[in-house]
Amino acid sequence: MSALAGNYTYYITAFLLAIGLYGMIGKKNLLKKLIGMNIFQTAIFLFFIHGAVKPGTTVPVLDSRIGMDAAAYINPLPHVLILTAIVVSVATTGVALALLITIYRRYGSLEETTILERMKQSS
Amino acid sequence: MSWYTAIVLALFFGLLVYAESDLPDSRDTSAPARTHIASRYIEQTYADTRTPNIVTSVLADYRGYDTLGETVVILTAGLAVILILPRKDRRR
Amino acid sequence: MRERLENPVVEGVSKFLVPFMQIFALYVITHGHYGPGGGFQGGVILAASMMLLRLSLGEEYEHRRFSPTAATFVAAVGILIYALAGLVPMAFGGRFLDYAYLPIPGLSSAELRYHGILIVESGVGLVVWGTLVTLFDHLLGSEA
Amino acid sequence: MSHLPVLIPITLLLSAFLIPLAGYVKRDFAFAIASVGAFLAFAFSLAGLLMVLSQGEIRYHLGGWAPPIGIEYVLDALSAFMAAVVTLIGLVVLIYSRRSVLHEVPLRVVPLYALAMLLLAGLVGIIVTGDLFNLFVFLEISSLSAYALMAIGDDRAPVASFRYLILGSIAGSFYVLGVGFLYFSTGSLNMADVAQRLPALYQSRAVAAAAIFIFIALGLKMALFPLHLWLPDVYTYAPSAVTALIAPIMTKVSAYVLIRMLLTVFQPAYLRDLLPMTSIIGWLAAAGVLYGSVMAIAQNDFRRMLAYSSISQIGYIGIGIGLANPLGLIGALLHILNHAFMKACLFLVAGSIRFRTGRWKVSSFAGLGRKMPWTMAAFTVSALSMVGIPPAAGFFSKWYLLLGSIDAGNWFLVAVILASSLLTAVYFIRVLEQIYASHANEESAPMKASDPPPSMLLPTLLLGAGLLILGLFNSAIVTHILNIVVLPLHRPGS
Repeated sequence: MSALAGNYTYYITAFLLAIGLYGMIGKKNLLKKLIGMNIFQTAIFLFFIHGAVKPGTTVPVLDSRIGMDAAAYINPLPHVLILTAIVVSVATTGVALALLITIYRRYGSLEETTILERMKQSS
Repeated sequence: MSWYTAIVLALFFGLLVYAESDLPDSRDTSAPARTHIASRYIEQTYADTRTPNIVTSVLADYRGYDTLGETVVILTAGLAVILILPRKDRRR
Repeated sequence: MRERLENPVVEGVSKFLVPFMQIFALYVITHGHYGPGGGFQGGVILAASMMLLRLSLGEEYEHRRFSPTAATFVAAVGILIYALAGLVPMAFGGRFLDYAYLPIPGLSSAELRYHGILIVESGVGLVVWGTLVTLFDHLLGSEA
Repeated sequence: MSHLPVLIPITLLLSAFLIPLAGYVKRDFAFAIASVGAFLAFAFSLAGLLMVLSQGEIRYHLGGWAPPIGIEYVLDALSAFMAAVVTLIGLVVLIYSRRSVLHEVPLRVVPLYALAMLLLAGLVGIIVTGDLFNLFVFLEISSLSAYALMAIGDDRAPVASFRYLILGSIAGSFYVLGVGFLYFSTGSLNMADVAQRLPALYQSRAVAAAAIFIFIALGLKMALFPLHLWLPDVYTYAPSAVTALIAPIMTKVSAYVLIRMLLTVFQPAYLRDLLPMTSIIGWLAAAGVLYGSVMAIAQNDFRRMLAYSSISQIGYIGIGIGLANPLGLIGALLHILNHAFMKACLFLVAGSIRFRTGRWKVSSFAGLGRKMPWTMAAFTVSALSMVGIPPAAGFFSKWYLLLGSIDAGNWFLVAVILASSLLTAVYFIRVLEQIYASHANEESAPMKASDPPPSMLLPTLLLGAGLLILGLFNSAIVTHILNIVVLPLHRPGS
């Protein structure tokens, strides 16, 4: 059990990643695929941040009372990487929403099956 | 849920759980991720940049090029939406 | 939602709220050195204040004050600030994005980097602000 | 202290930033800035290639911080070679695109050229970087611009582009996950630093998972067989100039990253000897080669046929990587160069036909040989090169792949390469026969068609001639550039 206590978050992350992946490849509705993508990316953020946390340490902002001892602060690097990953996730979601709007205007639906039918009719 | 998505998910979840047992435990402070460059960032930040917030100094100075790329990602998203959904009232 | 809301309460509150949001956004951008904050978070708050105005006071009125083309212009200027903060040190003997070679007189290399970070964060704030307002306008404003 | 490694992406980025600003003044400035930026980037990457060949690799510490603290740019023989290929094809297709874009998407020229420059900047940023996470950032820049550029084509383009976006973001997230596993195991993000720390961790399961995730991500981006589902629709429905820009280089850059992982990060000792990764790549690629050629034969839409032939040609590159021996990898790298030229030329021909006649059905191409003589001449050269007939360049990369398979004693791959060359011949001869031999039938009613204007014709001919020149000078390319690249692959014994 002690092994589990140390990194139970990894298993929660694995579970969230599986849900996100299911949303992306299992679901037929395009908007649900997009939601699955967001769940997947958020799970990756959790994975990185969990790797940075050390018990008994504080926020990575230098504090004169604590000084410069590396053991007193959380590892700052995953936080930097995640800031970039969040920005990438927002940008991808923005472009995906723009695509969904054009698709909905042309085909009147976001269900993949309906869209494929209307494509066949129009061709 | 079709069978092949089930297989893909099972493989994916299995690989994750299989691999995560080797990742450093969050309580062990000698993990490579913490001792290698992270400690140097914490110790050098104030001497190099006078910025108490280590995340900002790493973000904008040590790995400033990442943030430039990140800002370009946002700009790409903006231009992409302009390209995909043009506005009618554009005078030019 | 894009026409004027004709609702005095909503208009009054949003007109009252927006200046404080924008000042707080500037605080968040510049406070990035000492606590959680920086260009991205501040830029998002700035964009949110613009969106609040667009939603409450209607698009026609708002587009005269801050039009979509101006938003793209702000984003392009912001990223050029960032690129210049990278290119200027190259002209003064440093490498790309090496703030210690910025030509600001009278500052030690650590203080130069401190100000370099501030310049870069404000550039990022402009980009995020301009781009998110453009996203909002185009996602909502484009007709078929 | 030369700034070359950073100058290549920066000129592309700067021109991308200037285009929206200049676009307010006059829309035509967009194309002017884009072509100047692409030309400068190509000039810098050529200068970089020459400098690397004479003085060895250039390492550039961004922000003045030495790795692993800061981000490092590495211009060695492999990355300089790839940067030159990508910027050259980008420049040539950009010049071609002016009239073709005005024909298909006239109103949205400013955002289109800005995104084209960002796409090239993203690809070049991936090639030159020596940092694992920085590679992800530029991967996303190129992917986002590709999603948008491909979404403005026919009415089915947004659906195809959305599917590409979902699969592309799965690939990007898998790559970040892989980098995360690597970072938490080794503690560093710099490629060279990770490579030093990995041998001690070869037994660790996290490193094995990292390799698998990164391999799946790159397989998806590279459209390696079973992960290629997004490619045919996207290449078919996108505007012709956009497909001509993306098809020849985007999948190749992912193949480059796979080679970089094999040679620099995970080292062949791990991916080839410890894990069966390279042999899996080889088998999947062999299946892809056959699948692509067979599917291409069944297509009547010229663009969809070229899309499936792209999948099979990427399979050749995959075979070269899968063999993981010096000759095989030389074949793969040479095929990256040759196929970039071939595929660019073919899609330019497709765009010219569509520009002049608005047609893309192969059955309606009758009589084009007489009406568009120069364009069809370029098509013939590329077709010969795709099939692998000397002196066109395509023959030599297949030749090295054959040598590599024989060297590895893998006779099945030899059979696959020869069989697929025949299959490629089948679908190209069908098109050639339609263009030259057959008279006008009911579908290709009398149409006035002539060669496209010079700004479109010259790039096409340039690429066609380039295929012959590359064929003649392939030995020079191999000895001077590629032999240096494949040095780490030599087994300690051989």
